[in-house]
Amino acid sequence: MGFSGWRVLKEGLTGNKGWQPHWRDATPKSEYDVVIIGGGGHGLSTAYYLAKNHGITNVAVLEKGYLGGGNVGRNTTIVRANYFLPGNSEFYSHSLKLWENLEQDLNYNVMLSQRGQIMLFHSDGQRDAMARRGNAIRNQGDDAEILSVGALKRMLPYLDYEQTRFPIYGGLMQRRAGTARHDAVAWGYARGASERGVDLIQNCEVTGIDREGGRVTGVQTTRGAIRAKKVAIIVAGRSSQVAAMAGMRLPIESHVLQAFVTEGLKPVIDHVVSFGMGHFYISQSDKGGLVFGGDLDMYASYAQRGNLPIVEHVMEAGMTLMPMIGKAKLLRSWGGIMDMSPDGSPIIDKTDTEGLFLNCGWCYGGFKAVPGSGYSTAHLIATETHHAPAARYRLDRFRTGRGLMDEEGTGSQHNLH
Amino acid sequence: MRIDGKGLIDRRKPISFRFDGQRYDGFAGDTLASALLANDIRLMGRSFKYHRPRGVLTAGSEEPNALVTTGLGPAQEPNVRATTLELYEGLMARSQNRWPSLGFDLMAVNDLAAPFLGAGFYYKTFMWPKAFWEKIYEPVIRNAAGLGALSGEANSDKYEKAFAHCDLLVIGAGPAGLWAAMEGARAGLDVILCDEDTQPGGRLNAETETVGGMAGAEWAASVVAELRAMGNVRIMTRTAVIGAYDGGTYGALERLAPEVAQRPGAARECFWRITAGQAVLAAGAIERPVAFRNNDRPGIMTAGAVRAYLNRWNVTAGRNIAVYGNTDEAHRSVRDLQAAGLHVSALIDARPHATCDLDVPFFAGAEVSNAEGRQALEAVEIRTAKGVEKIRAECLAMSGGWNPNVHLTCHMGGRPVWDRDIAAFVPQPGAVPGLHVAGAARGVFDTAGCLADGRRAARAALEALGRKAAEVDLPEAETARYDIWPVWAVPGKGRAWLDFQNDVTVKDVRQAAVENFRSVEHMKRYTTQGMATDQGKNSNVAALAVLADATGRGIPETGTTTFRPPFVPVSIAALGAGAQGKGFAPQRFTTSHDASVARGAPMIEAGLWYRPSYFPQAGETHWRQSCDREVQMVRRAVGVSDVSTLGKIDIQGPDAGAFLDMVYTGMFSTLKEGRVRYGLMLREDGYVMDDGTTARMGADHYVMTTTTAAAGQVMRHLDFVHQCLCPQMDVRFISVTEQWAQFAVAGPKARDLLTELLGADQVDLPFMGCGAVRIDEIDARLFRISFSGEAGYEIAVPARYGAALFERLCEMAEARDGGPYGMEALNVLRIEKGFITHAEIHGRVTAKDIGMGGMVSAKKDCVGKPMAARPGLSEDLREELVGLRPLGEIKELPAGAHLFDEGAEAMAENDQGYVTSSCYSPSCESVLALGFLKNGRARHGERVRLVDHLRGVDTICEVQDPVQFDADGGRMRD
Amino acid sequence: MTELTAKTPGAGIFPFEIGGITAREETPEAMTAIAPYKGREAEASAALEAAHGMALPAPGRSTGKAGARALWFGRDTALLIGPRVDASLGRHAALTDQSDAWIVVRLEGAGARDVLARLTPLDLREGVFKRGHTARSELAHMAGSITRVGPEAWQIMVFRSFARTLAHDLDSAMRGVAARAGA
Amino acid sequence: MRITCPLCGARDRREFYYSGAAVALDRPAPEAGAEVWDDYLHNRDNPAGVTRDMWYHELGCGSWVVVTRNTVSHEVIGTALARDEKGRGA
Repeated sequence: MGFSGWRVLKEGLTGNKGWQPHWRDATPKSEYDVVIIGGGGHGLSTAYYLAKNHGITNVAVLEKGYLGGGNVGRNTTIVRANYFLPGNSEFYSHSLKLWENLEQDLNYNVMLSQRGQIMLFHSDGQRDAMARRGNAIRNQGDDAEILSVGALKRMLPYLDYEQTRFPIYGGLMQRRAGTARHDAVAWGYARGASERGVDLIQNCEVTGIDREGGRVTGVQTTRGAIRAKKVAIIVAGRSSQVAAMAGMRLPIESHVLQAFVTEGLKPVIDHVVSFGMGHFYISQSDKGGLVFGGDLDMYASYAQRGNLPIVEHVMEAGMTLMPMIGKAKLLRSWGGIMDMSPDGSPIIDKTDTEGLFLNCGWCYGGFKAVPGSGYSTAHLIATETHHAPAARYRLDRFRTGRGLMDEEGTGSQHNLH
Repeated sequence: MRIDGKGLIDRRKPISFRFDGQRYDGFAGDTLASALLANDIRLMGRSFKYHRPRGVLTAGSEEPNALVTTGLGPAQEPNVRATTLELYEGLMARSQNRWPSLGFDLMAVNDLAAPFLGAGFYYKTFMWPKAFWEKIYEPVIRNAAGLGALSGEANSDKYEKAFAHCDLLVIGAGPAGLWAAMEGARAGLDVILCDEDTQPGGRLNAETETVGGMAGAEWAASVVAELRAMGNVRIMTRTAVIGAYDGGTYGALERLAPEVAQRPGAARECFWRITAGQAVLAAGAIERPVAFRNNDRPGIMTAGAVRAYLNRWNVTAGRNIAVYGNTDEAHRSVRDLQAAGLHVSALIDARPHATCDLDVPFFAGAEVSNAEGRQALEAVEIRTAKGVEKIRAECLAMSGGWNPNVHLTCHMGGRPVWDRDIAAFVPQPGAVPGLHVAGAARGVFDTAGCLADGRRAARAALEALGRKAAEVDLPEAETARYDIWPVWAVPGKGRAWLDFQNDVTVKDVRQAAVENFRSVEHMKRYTTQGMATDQGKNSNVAALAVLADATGRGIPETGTTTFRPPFVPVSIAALGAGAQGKGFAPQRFTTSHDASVARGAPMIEAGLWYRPSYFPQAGETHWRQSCDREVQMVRRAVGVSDVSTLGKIDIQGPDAGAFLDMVYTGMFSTLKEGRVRYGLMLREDGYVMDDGTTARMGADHYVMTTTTAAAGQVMRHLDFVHQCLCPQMDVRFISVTEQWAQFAVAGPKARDLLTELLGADQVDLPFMGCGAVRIDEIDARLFRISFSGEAGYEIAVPARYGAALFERLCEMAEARDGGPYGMEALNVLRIEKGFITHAEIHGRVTAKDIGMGGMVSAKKDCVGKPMAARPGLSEDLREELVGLRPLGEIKELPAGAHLFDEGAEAMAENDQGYVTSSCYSPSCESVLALGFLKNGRARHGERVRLVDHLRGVDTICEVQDPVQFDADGGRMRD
Repeated sequence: MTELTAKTPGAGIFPFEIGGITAREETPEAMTAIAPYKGREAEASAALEAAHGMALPAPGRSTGKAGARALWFGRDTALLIGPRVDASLGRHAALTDQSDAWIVVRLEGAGARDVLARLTPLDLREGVFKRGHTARSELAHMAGSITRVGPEAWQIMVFRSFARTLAHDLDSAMRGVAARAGA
Repeated sequence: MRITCPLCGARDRREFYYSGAAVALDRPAPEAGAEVWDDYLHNRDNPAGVTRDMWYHELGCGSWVVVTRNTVSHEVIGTALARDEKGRGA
């Protein structure tokens, strides 16, 4: 059943009695062509594109909790394509293009809001590095432009241009970047996949991965054994544990990233503003809350919560950059588990076990990647060949040193990306 | 309406204030809410979505409706709870989220469109036409949403942060908390007692109970007086503990009393980081509303709030009051109201078995099914076994029972457990290590029980601390049993509110369930229930109950309630106190700072440091003029530059040389005494971390220099290598960056200048030599090194002489047609020479990339050497450091531009490299650049295309050796 | 020709007094880091005792007295404050002149502890951080050293270049404390 | 969060710099080979439970501290100076 304004009108006039479940709750079958471990954004989009692009619909998505309960439901909802290293550039470029048609594709309003993102810089050196990035984005065919302080003052009049600790020299803007309603992305993909015949199975935790002669044969779950020709591990936040079930030790360290939202306020911040030097970024949700975040808590953690030093540091960055938010009140804080990789870039690859695929290591770039990640992972699962835009997300790059994508230039220490 | 009675307001201190421009009067001790009720104002706000008229629902920080904006301009503060806002002279409050006025709000049309605006409607529409979302739909939604507004002006108030430490933190100063504090204090603990209210006592301030033979509030005051007198107790009122964190750390927000906050230098709020050995959570409970049709009408309040306004503030929302409840609390309300001479038009007790000994129209087993009156309650419709009847009332005191304040026990992932007897969630035991829950927060609802439970919790804390409890007698207090008949939502037509502020009704939750948002997390996210400013304090449990009913599950099977920090919203200014303006990061000033400023130099940030950009002279109107002059000055005469910001590390010990061999690619154990060597430091992953020179001052004594940017990282790295990789090495090191003020003296006349300063014998150093020297009896160090490519020295003196030496060096240089030079010139000088900075060693380059592969000693291991051998770093064609010069018409080579083969299209697939640094070189009379180019070293002399899309540059340049001036380095060695 | 006159880190910045609390710069003649070589702590301590009449301090403690004091200054390191270090210690420990590297401030007066509570996460409670105790810790985002030198007196140190920031943060904290007087 | 520095005692987490798993102590021999070095620098057990990791008391005494911690509860179980752990051949 399609969603539309007319439908909302019709239902409204007839007591809203005609609405149906957005997706089916399926009970596990004994065998599937593909089993996807993880009902988060990436798992659901992978299932959707398997069905839509490759006609593979005998697919189960196994979620230990509720759909979209992981990082897709606990992030700062930013969508952008402003990476500059080969590998990342083409991948995020592709993902952004998918975002731009997602609502029509899914018939679900994920509220993609291309309000523009501005990355500020605070020295000549930072300007040069940002220019290199902006030109790489343009070489990739995406939009980027340098904004002078004058242009910034017109666009972001509320920044402190006089007193702030690290003076603002300008900004790199991507107009096509913006935000989206994070939960809706998961629900929209779930609905789309379900409508195409994919089984979405909640409260079903995978406890083992069955292998025979170097080939994957299925999974053990809290709801029984399920045979599968192919299995994909798409469980950012728990990648190391699930991979261990298949005897793998991953180049991943799990860290907590906190995010914050204030009480609802009338519109005051119209863009996504990133203050890299202060590890601070902010936007305002359509409901009026200021949604913002900062750096990792910096210690390995699965607790989905953080501590005060980072909370305070984020607020301090906000106060030096845009002191007009001082009287906005922090309403809620939460933490997500980040798969931190040694170069800050993700992994979409086959494994040594035939039929077993891996999608992990998104650090904190996972949300904007949801469409592209699912698209490329589905391609890899269906065709056994790498999808061009994600071809560099190989697992062996750390051993060989080939094609590392260290955007931050901070090296192999997992938590520095 | 204000009535007689002995509450906690001071009728001798009248206070005038304004609400929506209108002047009113109240008393000291009032909150804005109590003062408005005293002035018969019942309409205080509008709801988020439907803009329904709303009055005050509660008397505490959980208030969802009565939110106002205070102050003007930079002082404007939105979403202030009228229920906790202390009245003060001159207070100006404004209602929110309405236009044009609170009484007449055009956005209230949303209420009529409600059938189309149900839960999640926006996910199903606004998708066509595509372009309309950003242009039309979203702006409309954004403007309708939100509550109060920020002024957009920079905060102008002071906020502060502080740390506190104690043995026992007691959270909440009601009976349980007061007694827990007493037990802890008597046992000799350092105690901190926090309460968000202006005065301790909790519910005792709102009820007509006696404790220890006194009125409850008096007893509380007497306990507080006793605690204060003991000296080991710190009582923090107006302080809400907002979060429980690891290791016994708690966050707390203190609002300073208005009269204190107005003093010069005072903060409005202070955010406390409290570290406690043990803690007692005695945060009480919050009364829950009942969902029935139109239960959001102004005048409908929780019964506890009605009693609080009556007993503490002596105000009432009406003369005719109906009381609706499902416990004995309802009867308590009637008793208090009648005692105050108010008319109770009905007592509706949901419990079929209830009896009543009061003189009041009594309905057992009945329910309130509807409310009448739009902007203020006029009547309630009650449904009994006999049928439906209407009862006049301007105020309804409703109670669905109480929810223990379990919030802090959820902050570390604890999940509250359902207690069937009290039909509420209670804390999961041990959810927060070292936190003991007591009193109503644990579901103990009578005063005697709370006192005893406070004792129990305190003694548990004492035991954990290994301390003995003191013998203290519990005071007499009322006991009562809690007999509840759960009522969540009254069946019937129309909309019944669960989440008042976000306009989430019973219908919405049922609709969500139908659409398969059956998990409580899905329901919340789909309906936005619990996401308003009260964070679900008033609605979580009832919404869960409704969802359970809609999905045919029991409440515990359906899920639980949880809360994340903060317990109450906290201003960003408090959490970020001290950081506004320059406070975000400490500032570091060199000894020559004032002299540079005096010479008109613009000072620019270099990490935390400030360094001079250039030294303008009369007639120079553009930085380039100054920069070019300073470059030529150094090339032709002599320049002086403060290089003190570079990291300096003093390294001593028998293994100092071996240690340096481990951290540098090159060999330092073989460096001769009195000599300096350039060193390259790798990260363990094989990429370049930092570079700098290291001097051997003595047999076992080296001085290492690092770049300004990496000084901290290098010290951390050295400590790591020593402590974690080779602790057997006998070496000691310490930062001497701040001990020595160090100045570069560079140029053909540098030697002449230093000869005058030090005498010829002291200056007689070979290139890359170093030694101790004396200037007027002052011990100094001289290094013959150069970052400019000229004959150069760096001279270091104890920092106390830095300012004076800089002045003298400048004078001596000026006497030789030289003078000081700044960062801009320094940058040009090093680009001309192809010397690298972190613009080049940006964390992704190898020693080989920058042409220093040969510096990785084959004779020894060093950090980073094994991983630098990875094929991707050592074998493949990589981007290598090159120099660039313009050939085309356009004479710009902007840093950040990318490089392509001549004639190739400027697109990602063709990318060959990029420019890292660029300048105009007066020495070469050309723009010069450094950059990285694929296989660049093999391509000197080639023409490449340079494209900067961002700044519209597209030109041809020639690839060169990075060293574009004085290639053989003869000038340095002179 | 400019004379090579010495300038203290706090010149023109300290002293100041707010609400009865004073912040005054101290200018000891010398400060020397003493870092005993591997396994030479005992010899170094003995040499310090012989030359300056005080032993090497244990972690978190100081030895000596006003005018000649040795602070524990971090891992493997003590800081001798006051006298010029006797060269004999050089046989057992790395000696590094730190005389010009730090600003040393004496914070004194009733409420000084409340001022410090706004700058450092250290537990400075009466019964916990006693006279003679010392610590390396954070001081308003700076790496600092804090020593209790009297009932209401504290010696605090940060790197020389931070002197103005320290003064600014002290000033703000002192005003905040003063404003609460009687509240 | 509080970390007990073996030299300084219990301190606020904000005084420390974190660098990752304590396998960092076990630097392989230079010629150990690509697999071993890849494992050392990149691959991690990354347990949801008790782990040992490296904390540097940067705003304190400058010690590298090996902390035994639970990554789910954040409970700190024990701490030791890295150089002592190393001494034990850890």
